[in-house]
Amino acid sequence: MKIQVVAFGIARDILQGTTQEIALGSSSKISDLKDVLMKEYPAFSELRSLRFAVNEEYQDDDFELKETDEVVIIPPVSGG
Amino acid sequence: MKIQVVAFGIARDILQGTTQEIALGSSSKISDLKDVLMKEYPAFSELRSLRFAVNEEYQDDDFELKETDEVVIIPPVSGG
Amino acid sequence: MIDIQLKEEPLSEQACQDLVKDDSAGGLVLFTGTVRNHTKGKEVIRLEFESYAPMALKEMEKIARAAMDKWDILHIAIHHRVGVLEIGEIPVLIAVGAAHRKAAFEACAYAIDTLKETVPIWKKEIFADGAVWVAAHP
Amino acid sequence: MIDIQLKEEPLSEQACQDLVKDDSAGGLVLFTGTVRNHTKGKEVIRLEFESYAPMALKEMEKIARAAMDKWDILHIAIHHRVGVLEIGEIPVLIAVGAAHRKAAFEACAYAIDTLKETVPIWKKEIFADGAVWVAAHP
Repeated sequence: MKIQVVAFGIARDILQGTTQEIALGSSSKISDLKDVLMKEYPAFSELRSLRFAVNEEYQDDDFELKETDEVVIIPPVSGG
Repeated sequence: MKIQVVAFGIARDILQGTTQEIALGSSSKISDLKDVLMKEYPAFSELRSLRFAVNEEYQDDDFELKETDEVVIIPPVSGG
Repeated sequence: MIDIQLKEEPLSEQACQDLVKDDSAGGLVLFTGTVRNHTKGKEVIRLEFESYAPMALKEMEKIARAAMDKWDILHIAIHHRVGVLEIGEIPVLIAVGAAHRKAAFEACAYAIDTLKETVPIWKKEIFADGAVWVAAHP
Repeated sequence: MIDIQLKEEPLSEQACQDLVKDDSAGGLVLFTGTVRNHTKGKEVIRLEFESYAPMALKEMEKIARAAMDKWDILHIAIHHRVGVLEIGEIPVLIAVGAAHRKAAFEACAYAIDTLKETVPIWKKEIFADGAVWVAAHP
Protein backbone atom coordinates (compact mmCIF):
# COMPACT_ATOMS: atom_id res chain seq x y z
CA MET A 1 0.00 0.00 0.00
CA LYS A 2 0.94 3.64 -0.33
CA ILE A 3 0.95 6.04 2.60
CA GLN A 4 0.97 9.78 2.11
CA VAL A 5 3.05 11.23 4.97
CA VAL A 6 3.00 14.89 6.00
CA ALA A 7 6.07 16.50 7.56
CA PHE A 8 6.60 19.57 9.77
CA GLY A 9 9.67 21.33 11.12
CA ILE A 10 12.96 19.59 10.59
CA ALA A 11 11.14 16.54 9.17
CA ARG A 12 10.04 18.68 6.23
CA ASP A 13 13.65 19.77 5.67
CA ILE A 14 14.81 16.13 5.73
CA LEU A 15 12.09 14.98 3.31
CA GLN A 16 12.68 18.12 1.22
CA GLY A 17 8.94 18.62 1.03
CA THR A 18 5.73 18.83 3.01
CA THR A 19 4.35 15.53 1.78
CA GLN A 20 5.86 12.32 0.51
CA GLU A 21 4.34 9.08 -0.70
CA ILE A 22 5.88 6.01 0.93
CA ALA A 23 5.35 2.48 -0.40
CA LEU A 24 4.78 -0.16 2.30
CA GLY A 25 3.73 -3.81 2.35
CA SER A 26 0.07 -4.55 3.14
CA SER A 27 -0.91 -4.47 6.87
CA SER A 28 2.15 -2.39 7.71
CA LYS A 29 2.63 -0.75 11.08
CA ILE A 30 4.16 2.56 12.12
CA SER A 31 7.36 0.64 12.88
CA ASP A 32 7.54 -0.42 9.22
CA LEU A 33 7.04 3.16 8.03
CA LYS A 34 9.73 4.29 10.45
CA ASP A 35 12.16 1.67 9.11
CA VAL A 36 11.63 2.80 5.52
CA LEU A 37 12.04 6.48 6.42
CA MET A 38 15.20 5.88 8.46
CA LYS A 39 16.70 3.85 5.59
CA GLU A 40 15.81 6.31 2.82
CA TYR A 41 16.54 9.44 4.91
CA PRO A 42 19.32 8.59 7.40
CA ALA A 43 19.04 12.11 8.93
CA PHE A 44 15.89 10.92 10.76
CA SER A 45 18.00 8.65 12.95
CA GLU A 46 19.97 11.66 14.22
CA LEU A 47 16.89 13.31 15.76
CA ARG A 48 16.31 13.35 19.50
CA SER A 49 12.97 11.59 18.95
CA LEU A 50 10.63 10.65 16.13
CA ARG A 51 6.92 10.21 16.74
CA PHE A 52 3.98 9.71 14.42
CA ALA A 53 0.44 10.99 14.54
CA VAL A 54 -2.38 9.20 12.76
CA ASN A 55 -5.58 11.21 12.24
CA GLU A 56 -4.36 13.85 14.71
CA GLU A 57 -3.48 11.47 17.56
CA TYR A 58 -0.08 10.14 18.61
CA GLN A 59 0.24 6.41 17.87
CA ASP A 60 2.84 3.83 18.90
CA ASP A 61 5.06 1.61 16.75
CA ASP A 62 2.56 -1.25 16.63
CA PHE A 63 -0.30 0.84 15.25
CA GLU A 64 -1.56 -0.63 11.95
CA LEU A 65 -1.77 1.85 9.09
CA LYS A 66 -4.48 2.17 6.44
CA GLU A 67 -4.05 3.95 3.10
CA THR A 68 -6.71 6.49 4.06
CA ASP A 69 -4.98 7.51 7.29
CA GLU A 70 -3.58 11.00 7.71
CA VAL A 71 -0.04 10.18 8.82
CA VAL A 72 2.14 12.99 10.15
CA ILE A 73 5.82 12.75 11.09
CA ILE A 74 6.34 14.50 14.44
CA PRO A 75 9.99 15.44 15.02
CA PRO A 76 10.93 16.75 18.51
CA VAL A 77 8.40 19.47 19.40
CA SER A 78 9.61 22.83 20.68
CA GLY A 79 6.56 25.01 21.35
CA GLY A 80 6.25 27.36 24.28
CA MET B 1 9.37 53.67 82.11
CA LYS B 2 6.53 54.41 79.75
CA ILE B 3 6.15 52.81 76.33
CA GLN B 4 3.89 54.26 73.66
CA VAL B 5 2.48 51.30 71.73
CA VAL B 6 0.82 51.58 68.34
CA ALA B 7 -1.88 49.13 67.28
CA PHE B 8 -3.26 48.01 63.90
CA GLY B 9 -6.11 45.75 62.84
CA ILE B 10 -7.84 43.84 65.59
CA ALA B 11 -5.23 45.07 68.10
CA ARG B 12 -6.56 48.60 67.61
CA ASP B 13 -10.10 47.34 68.26
CA ILE B 14 -8.95 45.61 71.45
CA LEU B 15 -7.06 48.67 72.73
CA GLN B 16 -9.93 50.86 71.58
CA GLY B 17 -7.44 53.25 70.05
CA THR B 18 -4.45 53.53 67.73
CA THR B 19 -1.96 54.32 70.49
CA GLN B 20 -1.75 53.53 74.19
CA GLU B 21 0.79 54.39 76.84
CA ILE B 22 1.87 51.37 78.89
CA ALA B 23 3.79 51.69 82.18
CA LEU B 24 6.58 49.14 82.62
CA GLY B 25 9.47 48.61 85.06
CA SER B 26 12.91 49.83 84.00
CA SER B 27 14.84 47.49 81.64
CA SER B 28 11.66 45.72 80.60
CA LYS B 29 11.50 43.29 77.71
CA ILE B 30 8.85 42.59 75.10
CA SER B 31 7.73 39.67 77.26
CA ASP B 32 6.94 42.13 80.09
CA LEU B 33 4.94 44.36 77.75
CA LYS B 34 3.07 41.31 76.50
CA ASP B 35 2.22 40.25 80.07
CA VAL B 36 0.81 43.68 80.89
CA LEU B 37 -1.25 43.82 77.70
CA MET B 38 -2.64 40.30 78.15
CA LYS B 39 -3.62 41.11 81.75
CA GLU B 40 -5.23 44.48 80.99
CA TYR B 41 -6.81 43.35 77.70
CA PRO B 42 -7.62 39.62 77.96
CA ALA B 43 -8.86 39.61 74.35
CA PHE B 44 -5.20 39.57 73.22
CA SER B 45 -4.80 36.04 74.56
CA GLU B 46 -7.55 34.84 72.20
CA LEU B 47 -5.63 35.80 69.07
CA ARG B 48 -3.93 33.22 66.85
CA SER B 49 -0.60 34.99 67.39
CA LEU B 50 0.75 38.22 68.85
CA ARG B 51 4.02 39.67 67.63
CA PHE B 52 5.77 42.97 68.24
CA ALA B 53 7.79 45.23 65.98
CA VAL B 54 10.34 47.66 67.38
CA ASN B 55 11.48 50.41 65.02
CA GLU B 56 9.91 48.58 62.06
CA GLU B 57 11.52 45.17 62.71
CA TYR B 58 10.03 42.07 64.32
CA GLN B 59 11.61 41.39 67.71
CA ASP B 60 11.40 38.40 70.06
CA ASP B 61 10.23 38.20 73.68
CA ASP B 62 13.69 38.85 75.15
CA PHE B 63 14.23 42.14 73.28
CA GLU B 64 14.91 44.99 75.76
CA LEU B 65 12.72 48.04 75.27
CA LYS B 66 13.73 51.71 75.49
CA GLU B 67 11.28 54.59 76.01
CA THR B 68 12.24 56.06 72.66
CA ASP B 69 11.43 52.87 70.71
CA GLU B 70 8.56 52.77 68.25
CA VAL B 71 6.70 49.70 69.47
CA VAL B 72 3.92 48.26 67.32
CA ILE B 73 1.57 45.42 68.23
CA ILE B 74 1.31 43.03 65.27
CA PRO B 75 -1.78 40.82 65.46
CA PRO B 76 -2.05 37.96 62.91
CA VAL B 77 -1.35 39.47 59.49
CA SER B 78 -3.71 38.78 56.58
CA GLY B 79 -2.37 40.56 53.53
CA GLY B 80 -2.45 39.17 50.02
CA MET C 1 15.47 44.62 39.55
CA ILE C 2 13.21 44.84 42.57
CA ASP C 3 10.03 46.94 42.52
CA ILE C 4 7.93 47.30 45.68
CA GLN C 5 4.69 49.27 45.78
CA LEU C 6 2.03 49.83 48.47
CA LYS C 7 -0.77 52.12 47.38
CA GLU C 8 -4.45 52.99 47.55
CA GLU C 9 -4.97 53.18 43.77
CA PRO C 10 -6.01 50.11 41.72
CA LEU C 11 -3.16 47.81 40.70
CA SER C 12 -2.42 47.05 37.02
CA GLU C 13 -1.58 43.46 36.10
CA GLN C 14 -0.12 44.48 32.73
CA ALA C 15 2.08 47.18 34.30
CA CYS C 16 3.34 44.73 36.93
CA GLN C 17 4.12 41.97 34.40
CA ASP C 18 5.80 44.50 32.08
CA LEU C 19 8.20 45.49 34.90
CA VAL C 20 9.79 42.02 34.95
CA LYS C 21 10.24 41.74 31.18
CA ASP C 22 13.75 41.59 29.80
CA ASP C 23 15.20 40.41 26.48
CA SER C 24 17.08 37.72 28.41
CA ALA C 25 14.11 36.65 30.60
CA GLY C 26 12.28 33.87 28.77
CA GLY C 27 9.77 33.02 31.50
CA LEU C 28 7.53 35.38 33.45
CA VAL C 29 5.08 34.36 36.16
CA LEU C 30 2.40 36.69 37.51
CA PHE C 31 0.31 35.94 40.58
CA THR C 32 -2.88 37.96 40.92
CA GLY C 33 -4.84 37.84 44.15
CA THR C 34 -8.45 38.92 43.85
CA VAL C 35 -11.18 39.59 46.40
CA ARG C 36 -13.46 36.57 46.57
CA ASN C 37 -17.21 36.93 47.01
CA HIS C 38 -17.44 34.41 49.83
CA THR C 39 -15.48 32.98 52.72
CA LYS C 40 -16.48 29.73 54.39
CA GLY C 41 -19.81 29.87 52.58
CA LYS C 42 -20.64 33.40 53.76
CA GLU C 43 -21.13 36.25 51.30
CA VAL C 44 -18.46 38.96 51.43
CA ILE C 45 -19.60 42.47 50.46
CA ARG C 46 -16.20 44.18 50.37
CA LEU C 47 -12.79 44.16 52.06
CA GLU C 48 -10.79 46.77 53.89
CA PHE C 49 -7.01 46.50 53.96
CA GLU C 50 -4.79 48.49 56.28
CA SER C 51 -1.02 48.37 56.70
CA TYR C 52 1.78 49.46 58.95
CA ALA C 53 3.18 51.04 55.81
CA PRO C 54 6.89 51.68 56.49
CA MET C 55 7.39 48.20 57.90
CA ALA C 56 5.20 46.57 55.22
CA LEU C 57 7.44 48.09 52.54
CA LYS C 58 10.55 46.84 54.36
CA GLU C 59 9.13 43.31 54.72
CA MET C 60 8.10 43.18 51.05
CA GLU C 61 11.62 44.30 50.11
CA LYS C 62 13.06 41.50 52.31
CA ILE C 63 10.91 38.93 50.52
CA ALA C 64 12.08 40.20 47.14
CA ARG C 65 15.73 40.09 48.19
CA ALA C 66 15.34 36.58 49.64
CA ALA C 67 13.72 35.41 46.38
CA MET C 68 16.64 36.88 44.38
CA ASP C 69 19.08 35.06 46.70
CA LYS C 70 17.31 31.69 46.63
CA TRP C 71 16.46 31.47 42.91
CA ASP C 72 18.14 32.47 39.69
CA ILE C 73 15.66 35.19 38.77
CA LEU C 74 16.23 38.54 37.07
CA HIS C 75 13.37 40.71 38.34
CA ILE C 76 10.61 40.69 40.93
CA ALA C 77 7.77 43.16 41.47
CA ILE C 78 5.52 43.04 44.56
CA HIS C 79 2.55 45.41 44.57
CA HIS C 80 -0.03 45.58 47.36
CA ARG C 81 -3.10 47.73 47.61
CA VAL C 82 -4.69 49.11 50.77
CA GLY C 83 -8.03 50.75 51.49
CA VAL C 84 -11.50 49.56 50.51
CA LEU C 85 -11.70 46.88 47.80
CA GLU C 86 -14.81 45.57 46.10
CA ILE C 87 -15.36 41.95 44.96
CA GLY C 88 -13.09 41.10 42.02
CA GLU C 89 -10.59 43.88 42.74
CA ILE C 90 -6.91 43.10 43.18
CA PRO C 91 -5.19 43.41 46.58
CA VAL C 92 -1.88 41.89 45.51
CA LEU C 93 0.26 41.28 42.42
CA ILE C 94 3.60 39.48 42.29
CA ALA C 95 5.53 39.22 39.01
CA VAL C 96 8.81 37.38 38.52
CA GLY C 97 11.03 37.27 35.43
CA ALA C 98 13.71 34.62 34.96
CA ALA C 99 15.71 33.02 32.19
CA HIS C 100 14.07 29.68 33.05
CA ARG C 101 10.48 29.18 34.10
CA LYS C 102 10.97 26.80 37.05
CA ALA C 103 12.77 29.49 39.07
CA ALA C 104 10.07 32.02 38.20
CA PHE C 105 7.25 29.72 39.38
CA GLU C 106 9.02 28.79 42.62
CA ALA C 107 10.09 32.34 43.49
CA CYS C 108 6.60 33.70 42.82
CA ALA C 109 4.92 31.04 45.00
CA TYR C 110 7.51 31.65 47.75
CA ALA C 111 6.88 35.40 47.64
CA ILE C 112 3.09 35.21 48.02
CA ASP C 113 3.35 32.49 50.71
CA THR C 114 5.84 34.57 52.72
CA LEU C 115 3.95 37.83 52.20
CA LYS C 116 0.90 36.27 53.82
CA GLU C 117 2.99 35.33 56.87
CA THR C 118 5.25 38.32 57.48
CA VAL C 119 4.01 41.55 55.91
CA PRO C 120 2.08 43.75 58.38
CA ILE C 121 -1.10 44.18 56.38
CA TRP C 122 -4.53 43.37 57.77
CA LYS C 123 -7.71 42.49 55.97
CA LYS C 124 -11.22 43.00 57.30
CA GLU C 125 -14.06 41.15 55.61
CA ILE C 126 -17.33 43.04 55.57
CA PHE C 127 -20.46 40.88 55.60
CA ALA C 128 -24.10 42.00 55.51
CA ASP C 129 -24.29 41.41 59.28
CA GLY C 130 -20.88 42.51 60.51
CA ALA C 131 -17.14 42.47 59.93
CA VAL C 132 -14.25 40.16 60.79
CA TRP C 133 -10.47 40.68 60.87
CA VAL C 134 -9.32 37.75 58.71
CA ALA C 135 -7.29 35.00 60.43
CA ALA C 136 -7.12 36.90 63.73
CA HIS C 137 -8.49 34.01 65.78
CA PRO C 138 -7.57 30.31 65.69
CA MET D 1 -13.93 27.17 31.60
CA ILE D 2 -11.34 26.14 29.05
CA ASP D 3 -10.09 28.56 26.38
CA ILE D 4 -7.64 27.37 23.71
CA GLN D 5 -6.22 29.66 21.04
CA LEU D 6 -3.62 29.18 18.31
CA LYS D 7 -3.10 32.26 16.16
CA GLU D 8 -0.75 34.43 14.13
CA GLU D 9 -1.70 37.70 15.82
CA PRO D 10 0.11 38.99 18.95
CA LEU D 11 -1.14 37.53 22.24
CA SER D 12 -2.51 39.76 25.03
CA GLU D 13 -1.48 38.97 28.59
CA GLN D 14 -4.27 41.08 30.07
CA ALA D 15 -6.91 39.44 27.88
CA CYS D 16 -5.64 35.97 28.82
CA GLN D 17 -5.56 36.70 32.56
CA ASP D 18 -9.01 38.33 32.38
CA LEU D 19 -10.44 35.09 30.92
CA VAL D 20 -9.73 33.16 34.14
CA LYS D 21 -11.17 35.75 36.52
CA ASP D 22 -14.19 34.84 38.54
CA ASP D 23 -15.77 36.27 41.69
CA SER D 24 -15.07 32.95 43.40
CA ALA D 25 -11.47 32.59 42.08
CA GLY D 26 -9.15 34.21 44.60
CA GLY D 27 -5.87 33.22 42.97
CA LEU D 28 -4.82 33.63 39.35
CA VAL D 29 -1.47 32.59 37.90
CA LEU D 30 -0.28 33.69 34.46
CA PHE D 31 2.76 32.24 32.71
CA THR D 32 4.18 34.35 29.89
CA GLY D 33 6.82 32.87 27.61
CA THR D 34 8.88 35.43 25.73
CA VAL D 35 11.44 35.16 22.95
CA ARG D 36 14.92 35.42 24.44
CA ASN D 37 17.72 37.27 22.66
CA HIS D 38 20.24 34.46 23.05
CA THR D 39 20.51 30.70 23.30
CA LYS D 40 23.65 29.01 24.61
CA GLY D 41 25.48 32.33 24.34
CA LYS D 42 24.56 32.88 20.69
CA GLU D 43 22.51 35.91 19.62
CA VAL D 44 19.02 35.10 18.34
CA ILE D 45 17.62 37.51 15.72
CA ARG D 46 14.06 36.19 15.58
CA LEU D 47 12.03 32.98 15.84
CA GLU D 48 9.67 31.20 13.50
CA PHE D 49 6.96 28.96 14.94
CA GLU D 50 4.94 26.48 12.92
CA SER D 51 2.29 24.04 14.05
CA TYR D 52 0.30 21.06 12.93
CA ALA D 53 -2.69 23.18 13.84
CA PRO D 54 -5.65 20.78 14.23
CA MET D 55 -3.62 18.38 16.36
CA ALA D 56 -1.95 21.23 18.32
CA LEU D 57 -5.40 22.51 19.30
CA LYS D 58 -6.46 18.99 20.34
CA GLU D 59 -3.30 18.47 22.42
CA MET D 60 -3.68 21.87 24.14
CA GLU D 61 -7.29 20.98 24.93
CA LYS D 62 -6.11 17.65 26.43
CA ILE D 63 -3.64 19.49 28.67
CA ALA D 64 -6.36 21.86 29.85
CA ARG D 65 -8.74 18.97 30.61
CA ALA D 66 -6.02 17.04 32.45
CA ALA D 67 -5.22 20.14 34.55
CA MET D 68 -8.92 20.51 35.44
CA ASP D 69 -9.00 16.81 36.43
CA LYS D 70 -5.81 16.87 38.51
CA TRP D 71 -6.29 20.17 40.36
CA ASP D 72 -9.18 22.04 41.86
CA ILE D 73 -9.13 24.93 39.40
CA LEU D 74 -11.98 26.92 37.88
CA HIS D 75 -10.58 28.14 34.56
CA ILE D 76 -7.61 27.64 32.28
CA ALA D 77 -6.62 29.52 29.12
CA ILE D 78 -3.81 28.34 26.83
CA HIS D 79 -2.86 30.65 23.98
CA HIS D 80 -0.05 29.95 21.51
CA ARG D 81 1.18 32.10 18.67
CA VAL D 82 2.68 30.92 15.37
CA GLY D 83 4.55 32.71 12.61
CA VAL D 84 7.53 35.05 12.88
CA LEU D 85 8.26 36.47 16.35
CA GLU D 86 10.80 39.15 17.22
CA ILE D 87 12.83 39.29 20.45
CA GLY D 88 10.59 40.07 23.45
CA GLU D 89 7.39 38.93 21.74
CA ILE D 90 5.16 36.31 23.34
CA PRO D 91 4.82 32.81 21.87
CA VAL D 92 2.77 31.35 24.73
CA LEU D 93 0.45 32.39 27.57
CA ILE D 94 -1.14 30.11 30.16
CA ALA D 95 -3.55 31.53 32.74
CA VAL D 96 -5.20 29.56 35.54
CA GLY D 97 -7.85 30.70 38.00
CA ALA D 98 -8.60 28.81 41.22
CA ALA D 99 -10.15 29.39 44.60
CA HIS D 100 -6.76 28.66 46.18
CA ARG D 101 -3.40 29.68 44.82
CA LYS D 102 -1.47 26.42 45.27
CA ALA D 103 -3.67 24.64 42.71
CA ALA D 104 -3.29 27.56 40.30
CA PHE D 105 0.53 27.52 40.52
CA GLU D 106 0.77 23.75 40.13
CA ALA D 107 -1.71 23.50 37.25
CA CYS D 108 -0.03 26.37 35.37
CA ALA D 109 3.45 24.82 35.74
CA TYR D 110 2.06 21.42 34.66
CA ALA D 111 0.42 22.95 31.60
CA ILE D 112 3.53 24.69 30.27
CA ASP D 113 5.75 21.67 31.05
CA THR D 114 3.37 19.34 29.21
CA LEU D 115 2.83 21.73 26.30
CA LYS D 116 6.56 21.70 25.64
CA GLU D 117 6.51 17.89 25.44
CA THR D 118 3.34 17.03 23.57
CA VAL D 119 1.96 19.88 21.47
CA PRO D 120 3.03 19.66 17.79
CA ILE D 121 4.55 23.12 17.46
CA TRP D 122 8.09 23.70 16.18
CA LYS D 123 10.38 26.63 16.78
CA LYS D 124 13.23 27.69 14.50
CA GLU D 125 15.85 30.04 15.89
CA ILE D 126 17.28 32.42 13.34
CA PHE D 127 20.89 33.54 13.96
CA ALA D 128 23.01 35.93 11.91
CA ASP D 129 24.73 32.94 10.32
CA GLY D 130 21.96 30.38 9.97
CA ALA D 131 18.92 28.76 11.55
CA VAL D 132 18.28 25.82 13.86
CA TRP D 133 15.16 23.81 14.66
CA VAL D 134 15.17 23.99 18.47
CA ALA D 135 15.72 20.73 20.38
CA ALA D 136 15.64 18.62 17.21
CA HIS D 137 18.98 16.95 17.92
CA PRO D 138 20.29 15.43 21.17
